[in-house]
Amino acid sequence: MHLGNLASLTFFLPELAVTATILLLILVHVAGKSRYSAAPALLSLAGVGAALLLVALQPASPGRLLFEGMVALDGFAIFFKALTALATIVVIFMSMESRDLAGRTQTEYYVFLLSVLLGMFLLAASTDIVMLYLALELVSIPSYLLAGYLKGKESSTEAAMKYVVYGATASGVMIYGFSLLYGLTGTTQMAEIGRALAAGKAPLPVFLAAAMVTVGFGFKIAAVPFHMWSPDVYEGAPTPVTAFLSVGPKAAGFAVLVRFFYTVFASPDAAAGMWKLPPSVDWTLLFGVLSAVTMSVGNLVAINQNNVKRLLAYSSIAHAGYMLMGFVLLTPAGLKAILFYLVVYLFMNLGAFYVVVLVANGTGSEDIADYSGLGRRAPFAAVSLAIFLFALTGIPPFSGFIGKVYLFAEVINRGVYWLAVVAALNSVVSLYYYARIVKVMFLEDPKESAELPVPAFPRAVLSLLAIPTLVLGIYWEPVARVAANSVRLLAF
Amino acid sequence: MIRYAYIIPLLPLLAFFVNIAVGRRLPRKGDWVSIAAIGAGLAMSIAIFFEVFRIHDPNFKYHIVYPWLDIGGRFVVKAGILVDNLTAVMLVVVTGVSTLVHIFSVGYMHGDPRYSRFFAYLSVFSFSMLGLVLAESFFFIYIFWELVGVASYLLIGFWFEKKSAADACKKAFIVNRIGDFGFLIGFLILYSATGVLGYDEVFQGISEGKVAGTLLTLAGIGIFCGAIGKSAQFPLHVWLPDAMEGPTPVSALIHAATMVAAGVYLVGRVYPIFTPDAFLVIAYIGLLTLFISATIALASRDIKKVLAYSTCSQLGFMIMGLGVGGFTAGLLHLTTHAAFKACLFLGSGSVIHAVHSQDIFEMGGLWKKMKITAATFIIATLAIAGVPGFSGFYSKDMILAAALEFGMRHPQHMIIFVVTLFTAGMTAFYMFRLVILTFFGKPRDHHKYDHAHESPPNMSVPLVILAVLSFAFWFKAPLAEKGWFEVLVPKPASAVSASFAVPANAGLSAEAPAGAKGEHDLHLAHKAHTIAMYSSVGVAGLGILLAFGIYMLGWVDPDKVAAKFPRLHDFLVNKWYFDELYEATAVNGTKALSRALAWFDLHVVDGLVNLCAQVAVWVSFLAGKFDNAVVDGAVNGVATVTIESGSFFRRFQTGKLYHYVYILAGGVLIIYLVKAF
Amino acid sequence: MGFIDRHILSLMTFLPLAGAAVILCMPKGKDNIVKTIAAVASFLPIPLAVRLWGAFDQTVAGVNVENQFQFVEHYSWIPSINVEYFMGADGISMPMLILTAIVSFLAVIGSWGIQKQIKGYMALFLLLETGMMGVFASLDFFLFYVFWEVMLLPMYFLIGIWGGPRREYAAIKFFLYTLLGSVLMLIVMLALYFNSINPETGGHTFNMLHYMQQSTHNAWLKGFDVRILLFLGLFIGFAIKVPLFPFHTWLPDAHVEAPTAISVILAGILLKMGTYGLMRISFPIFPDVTKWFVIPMAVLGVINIVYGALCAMAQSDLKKMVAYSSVSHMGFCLLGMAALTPAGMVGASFQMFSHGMITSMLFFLVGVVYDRAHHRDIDGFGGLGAVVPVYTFFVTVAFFASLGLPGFSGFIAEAMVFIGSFGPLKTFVIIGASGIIIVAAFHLWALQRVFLGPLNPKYAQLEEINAREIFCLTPLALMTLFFGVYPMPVLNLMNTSLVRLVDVVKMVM
Amino acid sequence: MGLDKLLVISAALFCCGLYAILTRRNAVAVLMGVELILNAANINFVAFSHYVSRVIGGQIFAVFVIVLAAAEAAVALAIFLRMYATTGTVEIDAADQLKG
Repeated sequence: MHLGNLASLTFFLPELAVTATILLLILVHVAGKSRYSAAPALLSLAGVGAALLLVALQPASPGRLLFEGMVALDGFAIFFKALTALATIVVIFMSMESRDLAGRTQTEYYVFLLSVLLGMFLLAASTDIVMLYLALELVSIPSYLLAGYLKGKESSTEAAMKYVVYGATASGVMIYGFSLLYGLTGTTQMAEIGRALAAGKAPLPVFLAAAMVTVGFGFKIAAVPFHMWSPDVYEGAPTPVTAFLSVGPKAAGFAVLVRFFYTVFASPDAAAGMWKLPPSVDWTLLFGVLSAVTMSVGNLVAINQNNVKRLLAYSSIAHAGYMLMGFVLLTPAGLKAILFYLVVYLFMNLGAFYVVVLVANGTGSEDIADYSGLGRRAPFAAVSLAIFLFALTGIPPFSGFIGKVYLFAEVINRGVYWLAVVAALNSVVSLYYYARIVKVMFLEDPKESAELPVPAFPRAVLSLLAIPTLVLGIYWEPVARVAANSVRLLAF
Repeated sequence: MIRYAYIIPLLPLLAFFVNIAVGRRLPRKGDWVSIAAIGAGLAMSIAIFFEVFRIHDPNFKYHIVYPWLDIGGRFVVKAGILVDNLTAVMLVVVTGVSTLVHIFSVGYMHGDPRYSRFFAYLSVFSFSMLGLVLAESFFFIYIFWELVGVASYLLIGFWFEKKSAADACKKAFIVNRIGDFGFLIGFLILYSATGVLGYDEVFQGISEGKVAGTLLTLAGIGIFCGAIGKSAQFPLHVWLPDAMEGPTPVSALIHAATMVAAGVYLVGRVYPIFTPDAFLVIAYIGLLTLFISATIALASRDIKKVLAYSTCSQLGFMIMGLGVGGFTAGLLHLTTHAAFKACLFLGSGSVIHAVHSQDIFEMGGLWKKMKITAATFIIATLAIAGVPGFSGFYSKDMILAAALEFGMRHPQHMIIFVVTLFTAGMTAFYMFRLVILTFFGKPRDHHKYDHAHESPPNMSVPLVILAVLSFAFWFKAPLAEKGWFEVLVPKPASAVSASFAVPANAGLSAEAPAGAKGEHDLHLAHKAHTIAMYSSVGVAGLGILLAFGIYMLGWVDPDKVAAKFPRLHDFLVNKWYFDELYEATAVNGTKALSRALAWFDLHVVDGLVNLCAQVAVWVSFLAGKFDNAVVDGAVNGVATVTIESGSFFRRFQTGKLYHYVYILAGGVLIIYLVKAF
Repeated sequence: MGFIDRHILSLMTFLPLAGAAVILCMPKGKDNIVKTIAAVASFLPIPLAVRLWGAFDQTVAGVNVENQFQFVEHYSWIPSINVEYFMGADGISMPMLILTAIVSFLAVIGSWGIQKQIKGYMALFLLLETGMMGVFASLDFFLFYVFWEVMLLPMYFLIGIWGGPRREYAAIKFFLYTLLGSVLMLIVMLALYFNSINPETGGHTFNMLHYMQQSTHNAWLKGFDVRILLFLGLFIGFAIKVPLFPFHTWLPDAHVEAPTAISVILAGILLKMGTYGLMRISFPIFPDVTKWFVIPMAVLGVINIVYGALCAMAQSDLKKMVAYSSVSHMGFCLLGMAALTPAGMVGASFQMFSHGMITSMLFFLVGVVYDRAHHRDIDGFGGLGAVVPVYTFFVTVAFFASLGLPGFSGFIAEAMVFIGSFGPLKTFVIIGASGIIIVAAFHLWALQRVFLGPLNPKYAQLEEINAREIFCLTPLALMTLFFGVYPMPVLNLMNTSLVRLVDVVKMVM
Repeated sequence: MGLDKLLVISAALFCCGLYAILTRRNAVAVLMGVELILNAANINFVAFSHYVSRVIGGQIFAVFVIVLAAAEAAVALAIFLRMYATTGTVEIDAADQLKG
């Protein structure tokens, strides 16, 4: 069911809410200096909160396309909207605490943040490659600015520069790929592209196009070999931005990756879970290798890092690799695993970054060595960080384990054992560097004995991140069901 | 009373627990608890003995069996006791010697700081030994077998502050364990073949042919290995002389009368399982032992060491006797030996107690100072030397007769008799050498002589009792055709059916069981007996005479003889260098192996993955990280590989943007090439 | 009583966790209250274990028959992937549950002297106990796996924070090694999940007992090559825990660096999980592969016995010696299991139980002397027997128990292993049995160097073992002795099940 | 002018752009390379729109690309400007603080 532009607006309320908030922020900024420095943060919080609420209230129905088939309103889109909105809320909390950002103009920061959110909303929902490209750039361009937000800091500028050049190149390659696809099928509607491809032949150009598109998506999810920007950008960017980039755009990147490939390349027989496109290429093997290489490189390089932020950057590359496991077979179960993993990843990864922000506030350092004795100096933060790190490792009873089980499960179910083994060994490797932080925090004596105070508000936020990380490791049925439903409702 | 036989071992066990727990706080430090326990045991044993004696049935057997282990009926071990004539005799021997040693110890150990502990250990030994005697299955005899070993360990190491004692107890236990290993394998073979553990059941199984031939021989030799260890037979005899580091009553009880005889008892107990080949091994092991230890005893200066080697040698007699088919003879010698050897050891204890030395060349003339000790010692010596009228003569003569009979049947094995006879002479010689040097002649150390004194009654009374028991008439009325022992403990029928025996050795079967002897056999036996008797009396007399000649009358100066054959003398004084040999091979070998393996474990197994790591690192030798990786050691190997590969990938992250774009382009290219080819 | 009886396994598992939660809520500085809570929380499973023992019906086997399990708690947990909360006990798990209850409590008492961060220590310890109980009680593979992994975290911290000088290294080594084992297990678990069908619902299942019915397997899972690979995956996971040569090198480090009570738990209970896992999971699910793998298992078992003993002999660190002796003793378990005879299997299981007690004693005893002398160098002592007779007495008892002296439970176990394995595996038993000589040698050698001989004057004033330590040791010593003289109470618990297990393995093909 | 020729031109343009990105050290020049790639894509869109699709979807897409490229260029140039302000250069080689 295609809805016209006006009719669509009623189903577009979350996006409108975000847009309104952006405009409001600009207005407030232009209108004059607010007396409360926290005002823009609170305003955006309210806006995103409202958007989240509206998302939650949105009726999901399969096949409802808005704006003449530009945007889908299915469970999949709603899932990602909720996810990214939630991530944005946490990042706003984080930004309010971060000393990096203190004293700078706040409004623009939140305007960029919310713009990215808007882009992610559209990215997750877009069913037309024009919309997709637009949304992708809407995510990317403010991201460049966010990465370089620390004006005086050289590293921040460097990060922004690398990000923008790399991002522009990647999107350029992608758009060239899109142009080829368009030429092969004569349409910009993903579903129709898929149908046209299913009918047509010409495997080689299709493959070239697919490879080029993969560059763009790979850049967004930071999959090897398109990941090179991410460690530098993650390290140079302000920590809340790093946290945001490692969750939000990455999730949106997965959303679009899944939606695009699923719609365009997957066999209509969803249960079979087979790629319908050029059988001469072992797509499973290709993406399997991509996944294996991504997780291995991320984990191996992370071992030698001494900067926590950079370590987490590599870890998030590795996690992209894990999540790609769910993608290699393009089956609903695999996609469900990705969705589930993104939920738990949101909590554990943002939680880890949150602690990094708190520690940096106290010590001014992001070096692992400066975490020594954190277990004594700030037990609450240290225990929380330990929980997040072990969850990232994938050890029960934390949610990360369950996420991994789902990812492993589909791969094993379809008999891709080598990938499961690689991923399992990667888990062991990852323990090595995660545990290194834990070791420094708990097993080493503090260099300074002064306690690091963690105020009540961050404590509360940390708990809100830690408790789901723990609870989802023990009872995850509702989330699993939501993830399953979201996949099932994916519009074709 | 037989029904209550199981109480006999339990009494000392109770005494053990009492003494170990509260012994020190009891009046008299609890010695009476142990003595009462063993005394009651003795009374019961005697009662049982007389009951059995009254029944007077050679085939008498009394079983009590309870289920103990039961694995769903698929594996069953029963606990129980077996009382037959042999058991009854052994009970009396064990409880009797044990009681006397207990009493003796009251005086000997007086004032020791761990007095009550000593009695506790004696009790636990008595318990284990009695359990061993009463056991009715291979499984249980093995259990008690180990337990007596521990008791022996504890008692040898009783004065553990002495390094020599600490060494000796360890040595005793480990050497015994080596024998036990064989025992274990032996009974495992039997169990796996027959599926049962009780003696009679196993014999039944063997006679049904469930196990035969070489395997059965191996089983027999395996079980005999246990006896080799416990009865200090060649080549595991080395622990026994060292075990003399224990208090002397312990030496008397454990290392002379009872525990070391357990090996003999074991061989006797499982007699029916041995194949002719196994018997031959037994006979020759016994022969080697009796000869080697007798020669060592010739040159020893330590009163207890002489006795220890003589014990070894006598045990060799018994084992050899059993091996050549003299079942009754061997076991009879076990019984008689228990009395006179205990007497000798306690006597030596009395002497040591008096002069505080064990070197016989520091003694002399003690006859005047300690008449009871001397008299009893001499009586026992007469017995061991094989002088007619004493128990030793009676039993040893039977062994010689058996050996001769075996030699007459199988002339190629005549050497057994010859060597044994010669050794019997040596026995008389070195025992009288001991007596003469200790009790006669002039005191060689006047200081020690002056302080010497007769021991208190609680030490001398046991001596007297044991000496009295060293006369032959207890075992055989004078001029009687057969002693009661011969009647009551006849040779059991072999379970090894001839048809299952290895044909090649069929001719070498041991003598037929009693009662089945043909006319020819009877004649042969009689003839052998006569020759053996005269020759044994002859060599004994010769030995005694020689001893008197050399050490009393000074016909020859023994030192000069020693100087004339310095190599031989050194060889004997150094006990044939067995200790050195074992130290150099087995002990150091094991230690070296263990160190090597520990090194292997630390550096190779632990570093196994490390090894792969090192190979990988060699490849990346350019990085010059080799040292780090090697020094790192340990399982970090995996980590090393991982980290190294991390560094490898890390090098791509140069920070230079155009490198990144290269990689991006390269990635697309690779993906495309995958497709293209 | 009804509630308790219905949820007895859950209570045993989660009472310690509740204790940990309470401890975490305590304010700082209440060390004694924390210790008391920990003691109570770890004690409560003991009466429950007694109750369990009393109510256990020894005549039903369990193993692979669902309705023969006792104290079953079976609830749906995550219906969408059929994860169930499924606990139950049979003869394989009963001795381990009882052992865990006892040893954990004693270990808490043994930890009384911990000074540093007692709150965290006790909380982690109780979490560990929950993990251990859970492993032995769960019948759902997923649940089993969760508990299996849950133990890793507290163990890592307990070694890493409260351990010896090289604690950080030992802790991470332990962690990485065991995680490596368990991820393999995870893969096998998922492979089983997707290739077997719950006969009742038709869906996939994590229920171990379903995997044991060959009829639930699909064609792929019936392929022998596949089964071998899956079996090996599980086997390596369990072998690391046992630990079997050559996966054992984490053990000496972890045991030596861990604080006393944790060494006790490690050696006393954690090692048993490896062999328990083989009995509970590997053997019944892959009976055919088990039979195919008998010889390698026997080889590994024998290597463990002899190699472990020889390595122990070369150690100069008393604790390391004891650690290697565990390697040796666990070899007996494997040898017994490999034989696939009732006696061998029961012997192996009894060895697990017995070694749990004996090695706990040994580690406690090493801890006692280390607390006083602050080193464990065997050659650095000498003649202590004269100074500390009571301590010497306990050490002697423990050493003799450990070297397999009749009268102690270790002998029964080893003898049964030998008797059970001799039929099918003669050569291995003969080589393995030579281990008893080496085991005796290194125990006595150590005993001699530490306690016998002339007194080292440095330790003339050594403090005698105290009442609390005696309190820890006595129950273990008495149990070792009692079950060495009369093992039937424990054997009866496991007989029916283990005989069934042997039959299950042997019947196939 | 047929579709083939247009495609060749676009491919050549793409390669030129990529070459510029890979070889140029000046950030602005790299940005120009990106613009070339985008324009290569635009040529494709318009060409395909004309020859294949016969609807204007492709041409609209091209317009979008042009607009977004402008936005991207604006942001990129702003960032380069800031880089020039802090480091005094826009050579991308100079920016290698973040690595490893």
